[in-house]
Amino acid sequence: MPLTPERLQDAYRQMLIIRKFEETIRSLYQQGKIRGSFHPCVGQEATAVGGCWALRKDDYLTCTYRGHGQAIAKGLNLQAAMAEMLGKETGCSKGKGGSMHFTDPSVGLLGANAIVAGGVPHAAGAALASQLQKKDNVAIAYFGEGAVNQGVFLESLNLAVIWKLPLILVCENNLYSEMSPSHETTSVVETYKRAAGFGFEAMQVDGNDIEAVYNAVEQAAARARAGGGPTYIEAMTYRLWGHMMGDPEIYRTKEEVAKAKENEPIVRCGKRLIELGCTDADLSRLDGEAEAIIAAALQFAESSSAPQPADAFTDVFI
Amino acid sequence: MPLTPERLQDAYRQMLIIRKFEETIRSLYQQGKIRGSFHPCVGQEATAVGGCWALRKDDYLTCTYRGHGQAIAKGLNLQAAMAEMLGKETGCSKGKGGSMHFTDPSVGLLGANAIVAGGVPHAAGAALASQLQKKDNVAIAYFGEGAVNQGVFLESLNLAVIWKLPLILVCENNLYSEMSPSHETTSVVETYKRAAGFGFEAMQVDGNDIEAVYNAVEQAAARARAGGGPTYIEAMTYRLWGHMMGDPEIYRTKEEVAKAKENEPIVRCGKRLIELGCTDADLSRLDGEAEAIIAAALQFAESSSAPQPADAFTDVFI
Amino acid sequence: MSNITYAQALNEALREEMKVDSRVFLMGEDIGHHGGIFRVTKDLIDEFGADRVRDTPISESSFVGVGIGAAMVGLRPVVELLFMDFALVAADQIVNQAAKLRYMSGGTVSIPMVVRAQQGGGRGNGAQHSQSFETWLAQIPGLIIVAPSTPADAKGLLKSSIRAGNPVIFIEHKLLYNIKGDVPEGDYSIPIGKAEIKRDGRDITIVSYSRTLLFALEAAKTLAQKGIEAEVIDLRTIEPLDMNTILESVKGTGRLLVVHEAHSNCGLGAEIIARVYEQAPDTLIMPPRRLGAKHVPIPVAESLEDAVLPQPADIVNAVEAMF
Amino acid sequence: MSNITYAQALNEALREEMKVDSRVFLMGEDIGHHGGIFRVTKDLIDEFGADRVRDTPISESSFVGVGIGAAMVGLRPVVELLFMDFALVAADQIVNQAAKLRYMSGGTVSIPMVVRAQQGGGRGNGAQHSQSFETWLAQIPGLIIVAPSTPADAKGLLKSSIRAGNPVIFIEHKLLYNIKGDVPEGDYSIPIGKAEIKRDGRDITIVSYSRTLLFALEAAKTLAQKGIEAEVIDLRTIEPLDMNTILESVKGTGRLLVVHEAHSNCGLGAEIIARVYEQAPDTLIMPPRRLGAKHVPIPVAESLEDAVLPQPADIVNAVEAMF
Ligand SMILES: Cc1ncc(C[n+]2csc(CCOP(=O)(O)OP(=O)(O)O)c2C)c(N)n1
Ligand SMILES: Cc1ncc(C[n+]2csc(CCOP(=O)(O)OP(=O)(O)O)c2C)c(N)n1
Ligand SMILES: [Mg+2]
Ligand SMILES: [Mg+2]
Repeated sequence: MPLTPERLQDAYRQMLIIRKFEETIRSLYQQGKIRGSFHPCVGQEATAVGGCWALRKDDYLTCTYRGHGQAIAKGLNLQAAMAEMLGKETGCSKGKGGSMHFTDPSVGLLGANAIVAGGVPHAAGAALASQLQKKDNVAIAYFGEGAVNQGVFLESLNLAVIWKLPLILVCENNLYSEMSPSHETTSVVETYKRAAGFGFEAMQVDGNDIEAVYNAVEQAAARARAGGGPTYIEAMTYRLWGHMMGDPEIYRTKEEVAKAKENEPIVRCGKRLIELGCTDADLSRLDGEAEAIIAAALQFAESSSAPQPADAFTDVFI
Repeated sequence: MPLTPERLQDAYRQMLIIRKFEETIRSLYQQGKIRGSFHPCVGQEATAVGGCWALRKDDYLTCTYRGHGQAIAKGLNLQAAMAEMLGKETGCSKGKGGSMHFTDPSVGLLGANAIVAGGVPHAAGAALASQLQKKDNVAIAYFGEGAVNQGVFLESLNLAVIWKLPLILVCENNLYSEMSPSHETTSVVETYKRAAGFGFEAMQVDGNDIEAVYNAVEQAAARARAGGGPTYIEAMTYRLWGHMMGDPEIYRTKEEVAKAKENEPIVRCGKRLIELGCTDADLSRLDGEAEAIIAAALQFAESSSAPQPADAFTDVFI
Repeated sequence: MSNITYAQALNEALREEMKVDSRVFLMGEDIGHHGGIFRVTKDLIDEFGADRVRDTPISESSFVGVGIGAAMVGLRPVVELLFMDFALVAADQIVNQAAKLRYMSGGTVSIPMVVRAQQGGGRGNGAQHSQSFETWLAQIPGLIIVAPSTPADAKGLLKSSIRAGNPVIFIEHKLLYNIKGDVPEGDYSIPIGKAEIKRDGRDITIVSYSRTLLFALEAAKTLAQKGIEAEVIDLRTIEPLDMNTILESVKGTGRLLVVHEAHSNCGLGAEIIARVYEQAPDTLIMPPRRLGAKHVPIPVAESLEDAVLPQPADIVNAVEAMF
Repeated sequence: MSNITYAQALNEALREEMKVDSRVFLMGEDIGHHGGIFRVTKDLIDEFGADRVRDTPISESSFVGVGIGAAMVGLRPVVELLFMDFALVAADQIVNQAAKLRYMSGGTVSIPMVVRAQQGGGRGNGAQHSQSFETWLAQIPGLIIVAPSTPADAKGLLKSSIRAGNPVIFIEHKLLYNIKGDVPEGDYSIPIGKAEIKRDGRDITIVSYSRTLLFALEAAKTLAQKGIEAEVIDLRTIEPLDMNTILESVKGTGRLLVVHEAHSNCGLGAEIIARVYEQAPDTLIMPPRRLGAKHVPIPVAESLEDAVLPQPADIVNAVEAMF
């Protein structure tokens, strides 16, 4: 069932929340308040919200260092997410995991991963568990197009097909892997074709069209729940910012980025909502709501305490 | 240029030598004279001889624990090979490598490997070196159909294509990987199709037909030398013995093995030679020559000494 | 009690745990109808089906990762690596993932997974099939590592490992599978983290585990004939280390030799020696010693392999040199 | 002499070696036009072209293996892993292949390959991007391991590593890249296997390397103000270990502290302590100590990471406790 106009408004706000989350992190990073690296997902909000909103809360998700949007769309508490970025004890991982390891099993988020493709087999494992226990939960794994050249990813393609796992693989193809154009390092640039070569049900969708992503994942999930096995969805998108903070972006032109902005998911969704009868005032209201939510999360995070040194020694084993 | 009738006779004898080598090892193994595991290539002699004879001595080869035949066909000294099996100081690796690690760079043999797919990137590396140095050597890597699910193998498919390496990949598809039928663990049973999905020039050949293998590899080599890039050849074959000594072979019937014997490469090559005008006496003569060569190798190996304990501590670094 | 092999004891542990806990399932190469190259999973497929005794492709990295995912959502996978050496193709999933996910999540997920593998030399399997990896893995926080030397310990520790709720690397030895011993029938467990004194002695403490534990016991017999009574401690668990049992023993003997098949360099021998000096520097009456594989890959020929791996006679010699 | 950063020194070494030896080529992720995330390969592509400064897909296992194959037939690849942590996805190629192929071939092949990677914590990069792997790798016979702490050592050791003819793991540290130092211009090399005394002292020997070497020097200053003169040895090479320099120093000081960022357990500290007792048991006037990361994964928050990784103040405290 496609997103209703009302749900689409919510989804628009959700994308705005994600965008503003990343903007806030950038500014905190520039203030020197964030440790480590930060890999923004700005421009890729539609794959996150479209995909995660097509699933249930008790479905499973794994994602990457660029997965803030997916984690939030799946239901990760925003305050805990913001606090984690600032390394606070109230963070979703108590300051231990940071930007690249958002995790919250209570919303099905089994973990973001800092190893390219590292989380893909975990989603497959969750899918296997569901199948073994005759449950109908599905698992979704997000990864970039650069990940399709990593061994564990390719091994997992084979496993998912032979075991008919209720697994949805979403490749966010943003054209670049770090500072390199991916077509220079990937033999078959349409990654969905490679997956098809493993026997996957595989397709390409416009990843900046939230409804297209939503529909594709919803259908894949229905198929998976019915025992029809895995689906591979290559969502064509674009990251509007650099690979990480500090990326000089020598590998692309300003014009290319400017052009991509015309097609970016939030602007597009806004236009679509207007088509569906929303007013500019409606959109502003949604923007304001998102703004307030982020402001509250920031306030929470900034007023939280840093973890105690002794906390470093807990949470290794149960 | 296809094999001439004369060369085919030589190739027939070469296959017999390999067969008798393995038969001798089996008997030595049963006498308790061989340590470790032994993975016979009986039934797969045509892929070995057909492939390696289509190449030059200065082309490169990597193979697996089941690669005695390929090593011998590429030119590995038989006496050194036999001595290595018996762990003698005159062995090709001075008793350090044993059955699974035959190596002799003087004939292009960069090494057999005991890790499934472990040697595939080495062949790719040798091919890259050839390309970088503007030489026209090619590299060939042999592996089983079970290897197509190992990460490093799949990664190497991509690399070979994007770098257009002068590389020939020969999959000896003998239907089983250890004690499991490979179709149960591989999503696309025709492995050449998976390779094609990576952009490989890929084909299937009758691996028990030595001329078919020879022609396929010769053409692939010509293409590679001309800068045309890599080729994937899936050679359909059958291992007539178990995975290794001691394999109870519960995964297949005696009938299946008996039927496969009708199609085995040495018998077939013999028939072909008769068609081409050889007599039974010619074949017996070739058999006798092979027998004598193996007997001499055995004699050499048995009369060689075991390595000295102190030899254990050499050959780590140059 | 029944007198069964180490392999059979492991098989019993798996069978019993699978019976009482439907969350337990197995993955590995040829573990189904073939019952595993070393017969540890023999016949289990008949009782529990191919879903729970699951043959895998040769994709160690992926299927260890699948185990992790299944564990995170509540199952209890027992994943078999055919040879410990193949942990290297799955190293990222073991070290970067299984060992760290709980910590990185602030304790919100856990990984109740056992990775079983046999390791070690002595059979001429060559450098890629004869390694011992416990000291590498002991460096990784987040892994529990056990390495039983007897059938009874093997069964009891495998049960504890499956129930541990944490990632456990369960180390078997290819040359222990056919060793027989008395094993309690039915359910019992051996606690993780508890060493056992396998032989009492007053003159020297020999610490070992896995196959070299048997060498140590053999050496102790020889030494007894020469008037040296060795106390032999079987660590059983490598991580966490039971230093109490070691220190208690060393307090009595004043001498310490650690023996393992893993390479000496940065090995458990060095670790135990360093800890003794940290925790009880005054107990030793002479410098401690350790004995491990020499610093070369494991060769195939018998004369070479014996020179590289510690042998019972080497233990005797090392001990005698301390008196 | 020019005063340049550690990263620039490495860049010079690569440039100079590539100029004089056409067999040298580079592989890694984003090392081409981007010049490497840490700028070590900056501008090299302009001078040597994309063939010899080769961007790779995210396929560490395969491209390390490609390096091995190219090395076996006579080239001299220098392979970059973006983070040492990614050695785990290439572990089979490093440990089962690069380290063993020469030995298993009876010396008929050799692998003149360098694998470069930066490692370590201190930047909040989290558990999968902050590890130190030298002690794991030191357990593997067949690998040479170097870990320079200064720009001059970095340049000289990288040159020696490329020329070594053997597989070398060349360990950099993410927080050393911007450190400046005087570096000889043009060709020179620092021998593999030679430690250097970076500070003379008579009271205690502190052995370290890589980033914690700088911490040791900092601590030595503080200690000097308290009347303790520490001799600080920079190992520079981890394997083979230069025990002579250590023993010589300990003979003079009678006290030993080993400091490293890698986890303590089965670490180099333990190894050096064990060797001192093996090779010169009477030199120590009190039990030696080692200081490494505590046994938990590396956390992100500063308060946590500082508690886990050894800090200069921890060195001061550890030394003071020995007096
Ligand atoms: C195994 C491994 N190799 C390399 C890296 C370094 N790295 C981090 S992100 C990245 C690029 C990934 O590109 P892609 O998969 O397209 O995802 P994107 O960043 O574009 O979302 C690389 C190489 C890593 N994290 N893990
Ligand atoms: C990485 C790795 N995993 C598992 C093994 C154990 N193993 C040895 S041979 C083999 C089967 C390989 O099958 P296939 O590739 O079809 O080759 P074949 O033996 O049939 O020639 C397996 C699983 C190994 N050597 N390396
Ligand atoms: Mg990308
Ligand atoms: Mg096969």
